[in-house]
Amino acid sequence: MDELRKKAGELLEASAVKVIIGYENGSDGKTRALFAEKPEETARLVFDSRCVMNLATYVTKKEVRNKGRIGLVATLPVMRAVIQLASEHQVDDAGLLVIGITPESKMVEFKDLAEVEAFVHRYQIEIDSKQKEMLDKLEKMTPSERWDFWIRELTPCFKCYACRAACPMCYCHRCTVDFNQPQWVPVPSHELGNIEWHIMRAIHLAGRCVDCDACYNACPLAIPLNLLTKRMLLDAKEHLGGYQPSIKADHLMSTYKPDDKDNFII
Amino acid sequence: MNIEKRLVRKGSLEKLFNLLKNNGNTIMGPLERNGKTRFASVNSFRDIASGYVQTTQSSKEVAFPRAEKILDYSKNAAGMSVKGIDPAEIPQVVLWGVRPCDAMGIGELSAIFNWDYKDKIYNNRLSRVTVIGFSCEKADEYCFCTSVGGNPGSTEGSDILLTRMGGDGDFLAEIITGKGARIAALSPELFEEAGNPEKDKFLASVPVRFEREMISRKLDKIFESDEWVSQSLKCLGCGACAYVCPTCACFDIQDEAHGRSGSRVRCWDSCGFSMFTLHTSGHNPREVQSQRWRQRIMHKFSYMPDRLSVYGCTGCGRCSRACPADMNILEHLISIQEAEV
Amino acid sequence: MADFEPRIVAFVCNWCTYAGADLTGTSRIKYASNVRIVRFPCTGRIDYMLLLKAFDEGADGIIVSGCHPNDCHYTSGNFHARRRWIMFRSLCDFLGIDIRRIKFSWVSAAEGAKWADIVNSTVSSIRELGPYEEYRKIVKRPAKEVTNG
Amino acid sequence: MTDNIYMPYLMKVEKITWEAPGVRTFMLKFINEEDQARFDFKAGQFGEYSVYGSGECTFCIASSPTRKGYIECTFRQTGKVTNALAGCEEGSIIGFRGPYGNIFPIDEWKGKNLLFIAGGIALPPMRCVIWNTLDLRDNFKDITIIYGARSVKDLVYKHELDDWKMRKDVRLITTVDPGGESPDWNGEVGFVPTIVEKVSPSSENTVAIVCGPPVMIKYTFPVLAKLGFTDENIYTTLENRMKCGFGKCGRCNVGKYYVCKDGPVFTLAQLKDLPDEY
Repeated sequence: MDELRKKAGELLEASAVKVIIGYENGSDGKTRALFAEKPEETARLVFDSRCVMNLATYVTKKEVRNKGRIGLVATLPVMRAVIQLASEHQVDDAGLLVIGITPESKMVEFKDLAEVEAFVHRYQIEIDSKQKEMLDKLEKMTPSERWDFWIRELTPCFKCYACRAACPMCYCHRCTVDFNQPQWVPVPSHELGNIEWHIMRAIHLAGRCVDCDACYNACPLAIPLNLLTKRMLLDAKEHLGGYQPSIKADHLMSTYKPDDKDNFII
Repeated sequence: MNIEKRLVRKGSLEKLFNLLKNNGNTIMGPLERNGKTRFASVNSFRDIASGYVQTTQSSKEVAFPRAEKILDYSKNAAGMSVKGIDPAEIPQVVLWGVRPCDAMGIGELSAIFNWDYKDKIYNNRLSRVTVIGFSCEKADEYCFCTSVGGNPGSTEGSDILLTRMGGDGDFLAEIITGKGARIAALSPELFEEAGNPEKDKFLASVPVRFEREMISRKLDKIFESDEWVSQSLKCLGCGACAYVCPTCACFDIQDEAHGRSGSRVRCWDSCGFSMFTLHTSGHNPREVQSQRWRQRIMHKFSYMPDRLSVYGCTGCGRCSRACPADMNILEHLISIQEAEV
Repeated sequence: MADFEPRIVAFVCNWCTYAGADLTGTSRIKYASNVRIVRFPCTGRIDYMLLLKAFDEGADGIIVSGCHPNDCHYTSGNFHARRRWIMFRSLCDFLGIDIRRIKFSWVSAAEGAKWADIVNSTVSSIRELGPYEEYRKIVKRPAKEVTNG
Repeated sequence: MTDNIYMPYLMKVEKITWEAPGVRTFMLKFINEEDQARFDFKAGQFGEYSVYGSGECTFCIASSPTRKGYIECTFRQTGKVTNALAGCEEGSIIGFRGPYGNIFPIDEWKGKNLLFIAGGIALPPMRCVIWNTLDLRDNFKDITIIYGARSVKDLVYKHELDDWKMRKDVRLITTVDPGGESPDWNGEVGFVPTIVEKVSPSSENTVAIVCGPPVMIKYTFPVLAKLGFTDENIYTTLENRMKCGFGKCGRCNVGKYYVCKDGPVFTLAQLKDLPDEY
């Protein structure tokens, strides 16, 4: 942690970055985002297992970008998100410097995003065993049971869009649900509006989701909506060969293979 | 009317619940799912959540649902037929397990719906609601009702307020309104002589953290302050705070069409969304999140007191608990109080 | 269920399946009349939201059809579409949407008979499944009450 | 169903006039005669117009309250609802609820000169008050109208502009932005603020009413100040996004004001008291 604070302080001191985005202690034993603009503010940086928010969501925010080059404290999922954003031309080396935290909680320095990418590629995206268990359990249900499960889970959703706001990949200035010509998804948060919103969200994240669970952690009602993106992730793996966020590679869903396999087209 | 004090045995609570239920009331109470609590129709007394400091969602939905039909239309050969909602379809509701801050919130919500034009749809719903409040035995660091005119045992807004006397004790029932009295009259034997117990000693302690009048005065001077940007940098721009808030009343009106018929629906909206004020031309009066965060605070602590003579905050702390970015309203209010001008 | 006539919406590409369906007609092959065909320039244009909208508006079954692989008028539209179908279909299945009601097929301009077969078999299988009540329930449920009931 | 404020009056589209590209005027008549008899409004007020199935949108009533039996609205086809309105034909039925908002204080203007300055699609909110004052012509002194649009084809109410031009009791100056003139254009060429400066109307015993796009308004106010208009004698309207129209939905809240209740008509003096969120 001292190493992290020191590094962050030096970067600000040297004006290598204008703002460091990291974690600080928040309410009720939680951590929250810290935007340190002065070297002395880096003393508030903390890092431990409570730091699960995906800070990459801030690097596309206008008011944060206005500050100048960003130094981002990034765990593995955050780094993945950064690389995905880079591949979608949302961030670049001029605007962002990554201060990495390895899965072993060690600080690691990167010269540029290419190095971050190389680091990210050392790890596969793995769905944790508890979530996998839940997915399997759902898999074993009949379609009707699954439908009832989802209607029950999604009914409380009041469409605050915290899932969208917390997701680093949801950076569109105007989301499809905010368009009304045509109005694809009903605005009110009734069952139909909710299920269509969550289908749309999951599909738009297919091949892009970095499985950081930011959406689930953000949900004030703890709806397990990350199961949807996890299912997409497994499908991508199973049917389309899987994916890793990569700065230059084609995106899973904007490319194809002539021999993609399906078992349902007649 | 004078508040009448009675004793309700802990074992009688379920009887009271069943009595109300059998009397044709829909009972809305806190139900838990995935560790979060919200008010929904309760079938059995056993399903009611307990042990919560405050429910995740407020009870405002009982009078201001997140999506409610305001009219139906259908196009036919003869032209157009439009039908409003029939008040008779609105159920009689007993709101069970409401905290005093939520009960107080009903008054603030009503102030919005009743200044100038009196919103009939809202009032129709509210008039069919009886509020059974439960005092707070415990509080957490997010609670600040005492800073905004409430307290953990406040009777404001409740028809009956129940205060648990000691850990597993019986309840002191305060019968506050005519509606409350009608409930008590349903089964007088459940409401025993109470004597005069010292209610305060059973209540949670919530320290006063700021003075709301001072916040209000300060807000007049810091509209242009950088404070808004620094407070809201971490704000993600979602609507969680507004949707869990007991007093947030912003709404949208949407048409839902299916073929030649459909309905017009009033549904929740939030000033925190970038789309909220966006003009068709592309011009947006509140373009960035700091302006929208400022609007939220100004509306609750400056505009509402100015215009409606009530504040728009009950100190329930829900917005802070629900915020995915840990925007803590109490912290921000204190820093506004302390801001230099 | 005897008097149940399934409503089927078919989303087809202009160049192959639409032409194929045309051939079915000009060849005077008889097939079920339950299908409403919506013509698109290419399967690549058939947004998954359109399929959901068909269910919203009361469809009991859906057919999505276009050119065989390597036959796309725009070279690769159907390859892109196939990837999306794979993901979308699986997501629907995961949500419990009845994917037996969504049929995907390749029908070329020369396969008039195949088109008739697909429509007929879809109609008969949907007839067996009955109206899609599960989905209709969430569409029709009025928003008048407190919706968190 | 008068106690459900959300319930619109059913209106029949009696007549459609094409004003400019994408801009139409609807003449609307009440389907129900009782509604017609009860209905009353004043210049400056607005309403919510709805196409069932598409939603509601907000614009002013563009006809004068002195013309009874109908109302008119003029809109440009841009969003979801205006597009749906554009799909209406003569005879179509739409919804209208209102009138909402405050009014132009024309009673206070009696005995004064009036200067109307409008740009583009902002003439409609002013047309209401222009006709209202013209119909009560004797109450006012000089009436001057300066109206500009991007190009000749974008000028709305072309026939009425001709009428006003012919009238002896109105001074009308029309202008188009540089490059927007047609070969036979005989009006002014130049942006509205420039033309106001050129025309240089006297501020003596005069109120100015300014409606237009934000940028036009922004540059016109200083010109008026230079001409000696006080902030209390300059009126404008705010066009915030609205949903309910009666101070509940929160959308048009600017500072402690609700544009739908305290506006849409504001004096410049009031505007200066508002945070810059409109």
